[in-house]
Amino acid sequence: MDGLSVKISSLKLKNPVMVASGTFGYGEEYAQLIDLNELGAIVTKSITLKPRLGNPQPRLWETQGGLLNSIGLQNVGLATFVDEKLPYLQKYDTRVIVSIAGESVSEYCQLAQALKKETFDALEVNISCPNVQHTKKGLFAQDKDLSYEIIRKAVRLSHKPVIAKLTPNITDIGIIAKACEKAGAEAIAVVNTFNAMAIDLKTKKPVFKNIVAGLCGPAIKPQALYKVYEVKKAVKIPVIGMGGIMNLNDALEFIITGASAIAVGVGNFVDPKIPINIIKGLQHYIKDNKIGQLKQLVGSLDAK
Amino acid sequence: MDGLSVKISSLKLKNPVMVASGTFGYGEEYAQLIDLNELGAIVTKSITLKPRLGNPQPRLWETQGGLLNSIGLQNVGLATFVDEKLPYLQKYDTRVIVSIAGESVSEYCQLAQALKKETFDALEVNISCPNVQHTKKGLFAQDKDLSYEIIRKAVRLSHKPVIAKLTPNITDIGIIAKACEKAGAEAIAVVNTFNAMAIDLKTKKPVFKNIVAGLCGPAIKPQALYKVYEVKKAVKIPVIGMGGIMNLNDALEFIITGASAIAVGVGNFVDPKIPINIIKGLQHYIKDNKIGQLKQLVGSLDAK
Amino acid sequence: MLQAKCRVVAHHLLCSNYYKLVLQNRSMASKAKPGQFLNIKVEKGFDLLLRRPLSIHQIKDSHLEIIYKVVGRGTEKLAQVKAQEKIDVIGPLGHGYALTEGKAILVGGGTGIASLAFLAATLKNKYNQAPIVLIGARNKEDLLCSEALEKIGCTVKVATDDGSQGFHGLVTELFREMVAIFSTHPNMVYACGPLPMLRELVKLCRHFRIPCEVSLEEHMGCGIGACMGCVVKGTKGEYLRVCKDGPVFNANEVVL
Amino acid sequence: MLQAKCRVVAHHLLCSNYYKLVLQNRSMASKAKPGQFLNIKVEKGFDLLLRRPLSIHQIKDSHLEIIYKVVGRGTEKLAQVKAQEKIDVIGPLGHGYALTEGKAILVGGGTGIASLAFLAATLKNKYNQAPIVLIGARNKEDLLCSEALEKIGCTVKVATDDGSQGFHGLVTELFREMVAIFSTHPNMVYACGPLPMLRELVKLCRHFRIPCEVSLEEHMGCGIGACMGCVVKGTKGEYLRVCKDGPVFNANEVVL
Ligand SMILES: Cc1cc2nc3c(=O)[nH]c(=O)nc-3n(C[C@H](O)[C@H](O)[C@H](O)COP(=O)(O)OP(=O)(O)OC[C@H]3O[C@@H](n4cnc5c(N)ncnc54)[C@H](O)[C@@H]3O)c2cc1C
Ligand SMILES: Cc1cc2nc3c(=O)[nH]c(=O)nc-3n(C[C@H](O)[C@H](O)[C@H](O)COP(=O)(O)OP(=O)(O)OC[C@H]3O[C@@H](n4cnc5c(N)ncnc54)[C@H](O)[C@@H]3O)c2cc1C
Ligand SMILES: Cc1cc2nc3c(=O)[nH]c(=O)nc-3n(C[C@H](O)[C@H](O)[C@H](O)COP(=O)(O)O)c2cc1C
Ligand SMILES: Cc1cc2nc3c(=O)[nH]c(=O)nc-3n(C[C@H](O)[C@H](O)[C@H](O)COP(=O)(O)O)c2cc1C
Ligand code: FES
Ligand code: FES
Repeated sequence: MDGLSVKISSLKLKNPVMVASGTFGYGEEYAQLIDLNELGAIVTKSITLKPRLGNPQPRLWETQGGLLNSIGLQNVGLATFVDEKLPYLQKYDTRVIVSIAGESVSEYCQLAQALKKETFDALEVNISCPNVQHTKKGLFAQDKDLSYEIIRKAVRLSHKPVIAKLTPNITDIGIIAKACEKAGAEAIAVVNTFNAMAIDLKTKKPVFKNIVAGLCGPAIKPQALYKVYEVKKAVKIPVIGMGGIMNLNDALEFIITGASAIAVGVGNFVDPKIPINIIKGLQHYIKDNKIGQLKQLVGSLDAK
Repeated sequence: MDGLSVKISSLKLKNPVMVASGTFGYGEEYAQLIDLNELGAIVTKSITLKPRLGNPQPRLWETQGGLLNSIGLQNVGLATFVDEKLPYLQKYDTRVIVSIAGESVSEYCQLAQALKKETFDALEVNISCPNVQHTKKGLFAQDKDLSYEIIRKAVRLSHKPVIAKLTPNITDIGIIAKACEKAGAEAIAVVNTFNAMAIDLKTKKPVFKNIVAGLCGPAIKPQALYKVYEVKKAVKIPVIGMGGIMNLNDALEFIITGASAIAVGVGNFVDPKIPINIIKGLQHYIKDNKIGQLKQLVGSLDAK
Repeated sequence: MLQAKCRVVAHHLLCSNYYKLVLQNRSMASKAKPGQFLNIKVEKGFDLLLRRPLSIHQIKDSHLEIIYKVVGRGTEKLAQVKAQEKIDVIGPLGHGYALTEGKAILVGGGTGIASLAFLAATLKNKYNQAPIVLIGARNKEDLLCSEALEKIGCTVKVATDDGSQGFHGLVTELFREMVAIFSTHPNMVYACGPLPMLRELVKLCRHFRIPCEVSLEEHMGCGIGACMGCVVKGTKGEYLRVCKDGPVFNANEVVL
Repeated sequence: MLQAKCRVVAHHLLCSNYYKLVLQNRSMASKAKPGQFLNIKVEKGFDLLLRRPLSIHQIKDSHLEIIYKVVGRGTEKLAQVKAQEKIDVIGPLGHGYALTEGKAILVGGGTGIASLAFLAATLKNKYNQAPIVLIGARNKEDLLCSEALEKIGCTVKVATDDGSQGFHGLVTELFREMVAIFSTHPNMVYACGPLPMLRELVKLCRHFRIPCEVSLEEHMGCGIGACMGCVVKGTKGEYLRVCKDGPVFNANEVVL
C-alpha cells in the first residue's frame, strides 16, 4: 500500500482517498458497511459551536446526474462531538480531519481553540457552505479578507494542519486560495457545492425554503476539475480535490490535474464502496503502469 | 397561439421559445428538420468582425448529462453574415436576434455600427464566451465597468433592442446585470456556459487545447435556474433564461422563476424538435390550467 | 445493515402499475423486521444518482419481497430489471414497528400496505392474534394484499375512493366508523400511507386516545443516518432522521 | 436529411462485439448514398446527451443497415435496443464518396469496412465493375463483410494484425504490396478506418500518385453542420465540418 501514500504538507495519508464532509457523518454508520481503516482520511460533518437544527425539509433533491442539498449544517455541536463522536473515530487507523463551520470569525476562533487539546489529524475550515448565512454579502469564502482572517486565526489557534475549504461560486477562486495560503493553510479543499435551485411546478414554490441549495455529483465534475486546476495554478500548497468523483478514472483526473488527495462526497450515498474501490483501483493502476509512487502522478497534467 | 406571446421590453415574440446562439448556426440546416416559422426567435451564432477560424479540434466532449464545448467562435464574419446568412433568415416569420462578439470594446462598436442598417429584430451582445480571450483578467462579463461600457455603446450605436448575454462564472451576477440594465440593455440573457474542463487519461493531456471549455446541458440546469433567479431579483428588465432546457417542464421552471423567454441550446442537438415540442406543450399547459396569457406565469414563483 | 448484490428471484406486475420484486439474500432476510426498508440502486450508471428506499413487504426464508408502484424515473428503471439479474441493495434499514400484544388495527393507504402486511404476519406469529387491517385504495384495481392478509386470519376492510369495492370513501373515515362502533378500543394503531391520511389518522387516534405508530417517507441521501437529508420535524423541535430514527415513529414523536 | 422514429427491423451480434442494426425507413433509404451516416439517439433520457453517428452499411429497399462496434456507453446502450422498438434517427447526413468509374481499391480498417461495403455495391451497380477491397482487422474473429463483398464480385484481400487470416500485418502494408505488384495503378482509392491507417494510406497514395478519398470521424454535436463542433483542419488552413463538408473528403482537402 505504500506506493499510495501522499503528503498534504505536514499530514501524511496512507492513501489519497478521503470521504467528504457532510456525506459520511462521523463514520459510525458507514463502519457497518466498509472498513474505515482502509480510508486515507475521514472528514467529519462540519461541526458548529452549538448543536444546529439545520434547515426545514425537504433537504435533498435529485437532478440530472446531480444532487441538491440544503442540510443547513445540522450537527451535534462541539461538545457532543468531542465527547461522543471523536473518541469513536480515534479507534480507527485512518486520519481524522475535523471540519468546523462558524457563523462569525469569533466562532471559528472558539472552535479552533476548543479543539486544540483534542486528538485528531487536521482541521478543515469550512468557509463555503451555501446553506447557511455567512455575511450579508455572501459566503466567507467569497471574500478574500474574511477568508484570510478566518484561516489566519485558525492556524494560530490550532496546532493542527489547517485545510481551507473553498466555494466554487466565485469569479476567481485563485484569489481566495492565495489568501488562504498566505494565512498559513496547509492545503486547499476544492470544492464545496455549487449554488443552484429547483422548483416544484405543482406548487410554483422553490423546493427549498432557502431557495438556494448546493449542487454536487457527476453533473459538476467538469466544473470542479477546472476549479482544482485554477487553485493548483494559484498556490504552492497541496490541493484536495472533490466534486462528482465516482470511480477510479474520476479520481485519476483530479490527481493528474493537481489534487494531492481526493474526496468522495455523494458517491458514498450511491455506493458506500466507492472510496474502497478507488483505493484498490489506484493500487492496480500504479502497478500496471509501473508508477513507483502515486504522488508522482499529482499534477502531472501535460498542459503543453 | 396568441396566449403565448411575450414582450421582451420593446421586442414582441409570438411565443417565448428561442434557440440559443451557437447551437443553431444561421438556421439553414435546421430549416430542413423543423419549421422555423414556429419559433419565437432565432439567435444566430455569434458573429465577429472578421471570419474566425475557431479553436483546434476536439471541440466537443460529452460529460454526465452535459456537453463541454470549445468552438472558439468559428463563424463566417460580419460581411458574409450580412450578405448571405441574414437574407436567408429574413424570409422567415420569426424574430431574428443577431449575436455579436468582439475582442475589444471597439470591435463591439464596429459590429453594432455596421449592423445598424440591416434588418433584424434585436442585437444580443455576447460578452461571455469562455472559449476566446477577452481581457487578461477574464471575460468582459466578469467586469462590471467593461460590461457597462460595451452595452452602453452597443445601445447607442444600434437602434435595435440590445440583449446582454452574461456569464455564470461570477460571484454575483446581479452586479453585472444591473450594470447592463443601467447601460440601456432591454433584456439580460442568462446564461452562457460554465467554465469546466476534461482530461484524457491516456495522454494525461487536457482534452481541449485551451484547457477550459464551456459546460452546458441538463447537468447545469439547477445552476442556470438559480442564475436566472438572481438576475431577476437584481433588475427590472426582462430576463431570457437558458441552460439545460430539454422539455416543457424545464421551460416552465425558468419562466416561473422569472424568464420572459427561454432558449434551447444543446437541446437542439439532442432533438431538433425540442423547441417545437415546448411551444406545443406551453399551448396545452395554458389551456389546461386556464391561464389566459402565458406572460402571467413569468416570475410567478411563490418564494414565500 | 449490510450491502449486497442480490439476485432477483422474481419480478412481476401485480396490478395497474404496482410491481412485486423478490430478492434473494439470506442474511438480510434473517435480520429484517417489519417496517424496515431496503435502499436499492436502480441502475448501474449515475443518471439517477440516489438509491430508492422501498419497504420490506414480506420475508420467505432467504427471500425478501418488495411491493412498489412506478411513480417516476427511478421506479421505471427498477421495473425494467429482469429476474436472475443482480441489483445492489443496502438493508435492512431503519427502525421498524414496535410490536405490542393486544388488539391492533393496521391502516394502509396505497403502497403503504406493503410494510403493514409484514407487520400483520409478524404480530400473528408472535402473539397468535391476527390484527384488523384497513386498506385504502383508489379503486378495486389498485387494491393490494387483501387476500393474503385474510389468509393469515386478519379481518380485512377495504375503502376505495370510487366505491368500487368495500367502503366508499377514505380509509380514515372507515377507521373512524370502525372505532366508533367497537365496544373496546384497539390497543394500538399502526399506519403507513400518504401524509394526509397519516395526519388525519393521528388526529383520530389522539381523539380516541389510541397509541399510534406511523411510517414516514422522505427523500433520502445516504439512507443510513449519516447525512441528515431525510428529516422530519420532531415534537421536541429537533429534526429526526426518517432513515434511522424512523421510518416508523410513534405519532407523539413527530410533527406531521 | 430527415428526422424519424425508425422501427428496428433486426438487431444482432455479428462477431466479437460488432452488431448489425437494421432500420426501416423508406424515404431515408431512398436518399442514402455511400459514405453518408445516420445520427442516432441511443436512449430516451439525457444521461448521454448526444446522438451517435454511424455510417450506412447497406440499403435494401426501405431498410437501412448499420454495422457498429460497442466501444463505450453509447454503443452499449444502443446494443440493448430490441427489434420492433423505435429509435430516433436523423439522416442520411453528410457528403459521401464521389463515385468514379475505373479501377478502385477500397481500404477499410475495423468498422470502416461498413461504409465501404455500401460503396462497393454502388460502384458495382453503377459501373458494372466490382472494386478490389482490402480489409484490415485485428484477427479473423473481427473480420467483417468479406463474404458479402466477394459475393458481389469484389476481389477481397484481408490483413490481420495477428496473421490469423490473410496477410499478416497492417492493411496499409498489404496495400503497398498490392500497388507495387500491380502493372497498372488503380484510378481511385477510397478509405475508411482509424486515423493512423488513413494517414499512412494517404502518404502511400501521394507517393504512388493515386487520388484518394478518406472518410473521417470526429465527435459531433448537431451532426448537421450548424455548430462547428466536428471540425478537421483543411489544407487551406480553415476548419471543415466532418458532418457536412465530410465525412468523406478528398485526401488533398484535409490535414490528417
Ligand atoms: C422508508 C420508505 C419506504 C418506502 N416504501 C415504499 C414501498 O414499499 N413501495 C413503494 O412503492 N414506495 C415506497 N416508498 C416510496 C418510494 O421510495 C418512492 O416512490 C420512490 O423513491 C420514487 O422514485 P422515482 O424515481 O420513481 O420517483 P421520482 O419522484 O422521480 O423521484 C425523485 C426523487 O424523489 C425521491 N422520492 C420520490 N418520492 C418519494 C417518496 N415518497 N419517499 C421518499 N423519496 C421519494 C426519490 O427517491 C428520488 O430521489 C418508500 C419510501 C420510503 C422513504
Ligand atoms: C461519420 C461517422 C461515421 C461512423 N460510422 C461508424 C460505423 O459505421 N460503425 C461504428 O462502429 N462506428 C462508427 N463511427 C464511430 C462511432 O460514432 C463511435 O464509435 C461512437 O459514437 C462511440 O460512442 P460511445 O458512446 O459508445 O463511445 P464513447 O467513447 O463513450 O463516446 C464518448 C463520446 O465520444 C464520441 N465518440 C467516441 N468515439 C468516436 C468516434 N470514433 N467518432 C466520433 N465520435 C466519437 C461519442 O459520440 C460520444 O460523444 C462513426 C463516426 C462518425 C463520425
Ligand atoms: C448532504 C451533504 C452534506 C454536506 N455537508 C457538508 C458539510 O457539512 N461541510 C462541508 O464542508 N461540505 C459539505 N458538503 C459538501 C461535500 O463535502 C462536497 O464538497 C461536495 O458534495 C462535492 O463533492 P461530491 O460531488 O463528491 O459530493 C455536503 C454535501 C452533501 C451532499
Ligand atoms: C456548441 C455551442 C456553441 C455555442 N456558441 C455560442 C455563441 O457563439 N454565442 C453565445 O452567446 N453562446 C454560445 N453558446 C452557448 C449557448 O448559447 C447557451 O448559452 C448554453 O449552451 C447554455 O444553454 P444549453 O444548456 O441549453 O445549451 C454555445 C453553446 C454550444 C453548446
Ligand atoms: S438519508 Fe442520510 S440521514 Fe437519512
Ligand atoms: S456536428 Fe455540428 S457542425 Fe458538425
